[in-house]
Amino acid sequence: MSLSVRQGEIVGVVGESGSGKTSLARCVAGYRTATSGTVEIDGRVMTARRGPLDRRRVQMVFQDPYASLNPRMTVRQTLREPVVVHGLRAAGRVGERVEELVDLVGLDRRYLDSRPRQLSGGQRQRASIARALALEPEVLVADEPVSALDVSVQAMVLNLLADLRDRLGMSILFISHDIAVVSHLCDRVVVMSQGRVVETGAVDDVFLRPEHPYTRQLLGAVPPHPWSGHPPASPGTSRPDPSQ
Amino acid sequence: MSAATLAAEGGSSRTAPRLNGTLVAAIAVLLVLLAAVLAGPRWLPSPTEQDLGNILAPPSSVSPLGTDQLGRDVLARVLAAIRLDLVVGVTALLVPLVTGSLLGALAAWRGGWVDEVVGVVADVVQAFPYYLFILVLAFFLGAGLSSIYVAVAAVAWVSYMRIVRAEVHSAMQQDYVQAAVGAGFSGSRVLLRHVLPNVFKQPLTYAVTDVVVVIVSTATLSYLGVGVTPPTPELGALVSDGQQFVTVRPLLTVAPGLAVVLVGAALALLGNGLSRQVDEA
Amino acid sequence: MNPLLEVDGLSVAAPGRRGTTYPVRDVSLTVEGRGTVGVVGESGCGKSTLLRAIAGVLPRGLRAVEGTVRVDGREVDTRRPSGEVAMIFQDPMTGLNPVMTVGEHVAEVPRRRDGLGRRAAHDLAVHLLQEVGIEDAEHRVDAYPHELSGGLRQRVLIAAALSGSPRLLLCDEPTTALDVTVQARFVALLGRLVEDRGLGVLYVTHDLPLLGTMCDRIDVMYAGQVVERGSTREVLQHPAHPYTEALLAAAPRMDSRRARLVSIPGRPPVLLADTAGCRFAPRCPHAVDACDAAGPLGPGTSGHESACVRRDELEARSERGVAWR
Amino acid sequence: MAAPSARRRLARALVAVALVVVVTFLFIHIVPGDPARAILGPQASPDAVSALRDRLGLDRPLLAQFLDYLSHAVRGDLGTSVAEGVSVTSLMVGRAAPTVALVLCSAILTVVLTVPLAALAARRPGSLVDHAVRTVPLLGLGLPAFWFALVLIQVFAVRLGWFPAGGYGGSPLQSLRALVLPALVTAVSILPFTVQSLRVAMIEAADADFVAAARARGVPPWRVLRRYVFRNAAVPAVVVLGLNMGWLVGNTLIVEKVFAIPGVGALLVDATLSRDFPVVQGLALVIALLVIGTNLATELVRIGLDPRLRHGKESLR
Repeated sequence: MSLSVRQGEIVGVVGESGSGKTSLARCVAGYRTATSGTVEIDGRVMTARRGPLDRRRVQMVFQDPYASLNPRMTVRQTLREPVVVHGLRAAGRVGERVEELVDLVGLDRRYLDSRPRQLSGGQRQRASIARALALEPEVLVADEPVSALDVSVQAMVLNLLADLRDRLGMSILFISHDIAVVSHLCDRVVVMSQGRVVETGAVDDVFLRPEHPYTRQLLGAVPPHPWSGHPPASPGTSRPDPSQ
Repeated sequence: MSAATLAAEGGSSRTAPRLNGTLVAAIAVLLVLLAAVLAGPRWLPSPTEQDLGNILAPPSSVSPLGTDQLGRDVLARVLAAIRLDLVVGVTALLVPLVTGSLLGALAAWRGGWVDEVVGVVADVVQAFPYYLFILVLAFFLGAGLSSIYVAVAAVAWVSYMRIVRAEVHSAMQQDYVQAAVGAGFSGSRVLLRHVLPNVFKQPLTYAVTDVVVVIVSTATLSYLGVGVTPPTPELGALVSDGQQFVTVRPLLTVAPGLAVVLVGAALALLGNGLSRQVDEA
Repeated sequence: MNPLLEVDGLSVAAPGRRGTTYPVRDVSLTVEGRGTVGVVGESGCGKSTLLRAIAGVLPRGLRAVEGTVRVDGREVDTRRPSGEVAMIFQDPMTGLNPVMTVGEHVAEVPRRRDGLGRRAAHDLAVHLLQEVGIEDAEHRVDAYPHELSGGLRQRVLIAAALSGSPRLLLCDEPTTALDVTVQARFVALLGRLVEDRGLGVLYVTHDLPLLGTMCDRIDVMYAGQVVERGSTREVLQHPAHPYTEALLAAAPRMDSRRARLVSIPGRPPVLLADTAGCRFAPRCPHAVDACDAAGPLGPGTSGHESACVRRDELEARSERGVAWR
Repeated sequence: MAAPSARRRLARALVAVALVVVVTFLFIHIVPGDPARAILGPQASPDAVSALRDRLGLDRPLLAQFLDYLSHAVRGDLGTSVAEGVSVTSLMVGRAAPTVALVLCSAILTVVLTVPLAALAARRPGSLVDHAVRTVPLLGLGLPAFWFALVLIQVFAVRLGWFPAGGYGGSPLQSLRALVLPALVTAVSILPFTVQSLRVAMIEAADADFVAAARARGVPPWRVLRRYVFRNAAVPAVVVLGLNMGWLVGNTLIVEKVFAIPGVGALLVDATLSRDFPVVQGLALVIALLVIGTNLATELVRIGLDPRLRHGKESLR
């Protein structure tokens, strides 16, 4: 199979469990070597055993926000580590970079010295996205990053990923079993079944005019969004927001 | 803001872990024991000082637990023996704690043949029951503390290896370790910064309970005559010594035996309390 | 005639170190025979606890302190199962005993409780497995749970649940761990069982769009209480509570891509004691001072119930489809 | 722990057996210096030492000695006792019955004590009963077997006269009566481990969704307890009992000595004290093989109890 992700776009990979989505994500992120074929980033072929520099260029966002942060490290330590180890900032400017990162993902600075267990699921997921961004990767691989979250938190993470694409031009490979989420967030989509790609193209083409029977079957199974009302443009807040 | 929201905010703040009752009781008993062991020599006669004019004396204000067949003060000997056994129990475990933990980490980290080899060696060591192993070693090295140290070092590492191996194994499945690998950190950095800090509590907690096992086996071997040799006061040796006078002065066997039970119980409770504390934290 | 299930003023208490919390507080709801009622809310809103209380299998440490549960007009004890309701769980793996075969699960209640013979129980098991759409039931009956796919396990759980001929089926997010196509087949099966057996179904989920395809009525739960209730159409088309509206606005939709989703700031509160007023107010974009004295559920203009003090404004606005402040 | 298939388990046990044979052979070669001198002790005369060296063939190449040892061991010949002049094998066979009886009694007593205690504690976790059941067996951890045995002898044999103070033999009933106190001592020494693990396993099983689901659909309570809670809790409990067999066997050595039971354990302790090397070596080999056998049997029982392990699949938990 082959697929490509361009600068500043989100490519969704959908399919059912066992369709090979996660294997694909792990190959791209360099956790597993492909039995055949190559992964190229910016025209450069990634070797089977990636060195630190190659690893840096692809970063992964994990599914379970409760397992993806080292429980013994504060948010600040978690974010400092990659910046320092890879020497991405001069010693005196690391702190500044850490603050930049939490601002970028919309995590309040007062959580910098918190440990993961003091954070909610949504806050943890922001922190682990910030950690991935700390390495200034060229591609983010997000493996079911919202499937363990409640709808309200899921919305927040989806908005954040869209922002990263629009503001930073980040390229994201987004693995999900949720068709509605992929349809909402992604620019292009790859439909997988039993280890192979059955259909690929722009989201509008694939989801509005599916050609492969499997894609049609998938789309047919999605419950339609029942609300005809328009979502409020932005919620007006007449009281202090308890989360901020 | 309503009470309900306050509660939600409170749930995210850090709360100091509460010490459980078992832990407090165990620490209290151990502190009292420690104080007695350290302060005893100031008030009591030397544990090896004989007074042949005053043998097998009943308890008195001078000798609270009486004297033995050589007129030595029983309380002084029991306290000295507790001290010896505690020191042996703790120091004998240092080597197996370190080697076992390192081997366990190595086995889980490298996997493959390293894991298999470490596992088979552990199987072989465990195939020889503890006392059998120590008896065989005592056979060759002769009676004495050194046999006990060597035997504990040769046997006890297996538990730590198994515990740390399992812990490292599950830590390595955790996404945060995967993330550290994916960030391009070196193997030693991932192991030292991300894996080991999250697994070191379990072997340490287990070691506390293990001290009990070492103390009991030291006493057992000395009782059988293959451990600490007289006249050094050791709890098992004291029981063995006093056994011939059990009908006249039962205290000579009861006191050192109870001392083992007391020390063992306090340490066992400490270990249990600590592990519960670790689970809740 | 009595409704099949009638929950009246139910409260479940969880005594804890920092005081007693109430995962379910003064909840009333009904399910009719041949009816499917959905309960929706974020995690931690008390949906699962409500189901477990009705089934009589509350987890250790929780107990129902007030209110009654009636099945077919008869009051049941929330401390033990009544045998007239059956429950299926989110994770079909943990819902089945790993050391028992499929057949043993399904034949168990007929054989041990109802005293059916060995042969008859086996035949009934095969029949039930066929009824829930398991092909090759004769063969699968001897399989162990770990040998089946998630979708099949969920069907086995239903067959086992049906084996006691329950009137009411309680579903605790049964499809969250399943793929969409499997979920669609599961929902279809549930609909058929409601028709064929006259079952009542109480279905708990956080997936509002899913409820839209299968339920007659919806109860929206927040922080242990029902905050909105009505027919599926009314609740989903004209939400009369800001929480329902927020849940709808947070769900991504196929038809309007790239719009910003609305996330709900904060998270559900822990219910320490009785709180006066609306519990959603601290997270609500429309909160006003009157919310501090908000009352229980009340009828709105279109007839369905909401606990919001501004429910009439909200409904009017959603009917006109205009933004509302 | 990952659950390897039965075949892998078997292969590993075979490797362990081979290593055990090598290790017991090397016993006399591990110590620096002259093995014959090590066996006879520092007081022995040089003549006796060289005589023993000739008799054991210690001057021959190591490999030849090992092959010799191996070929004899395979045929059941473990050498001749220095002290008693009879073959180690016959010595051991004569002493086996009391030890086997003691180990069996101890294991049965352990199970009989563990199951109700763990069930009692698991009924209401965190209750007073639970705390008591969790704490009291812990005290047994620090209870030295030899001392506990002495106390039991003083109380139940000397003062009350309910049981004999020691020994073994006579009618089966007399033998069984003689084993009550020794079995109690060994059982108490492993009770902390078994009660703890069965309790945790039972609580875990009782909290599982499948128990709630079974209760909800009307499975009778006793059946839920038996088929759902106990059956699932048995798997880890069997493992713990098996892993502690070595500890249990080791304790019987001490207990036999104190209760003067003419078993293999007492033989080993006496042989150690009287420096009867062939007996020590032979017994070590046989006991180690038995422990490996027990561990293997435990693993197979576990695979039998848990269908998930039967096809060599990894456990899902």
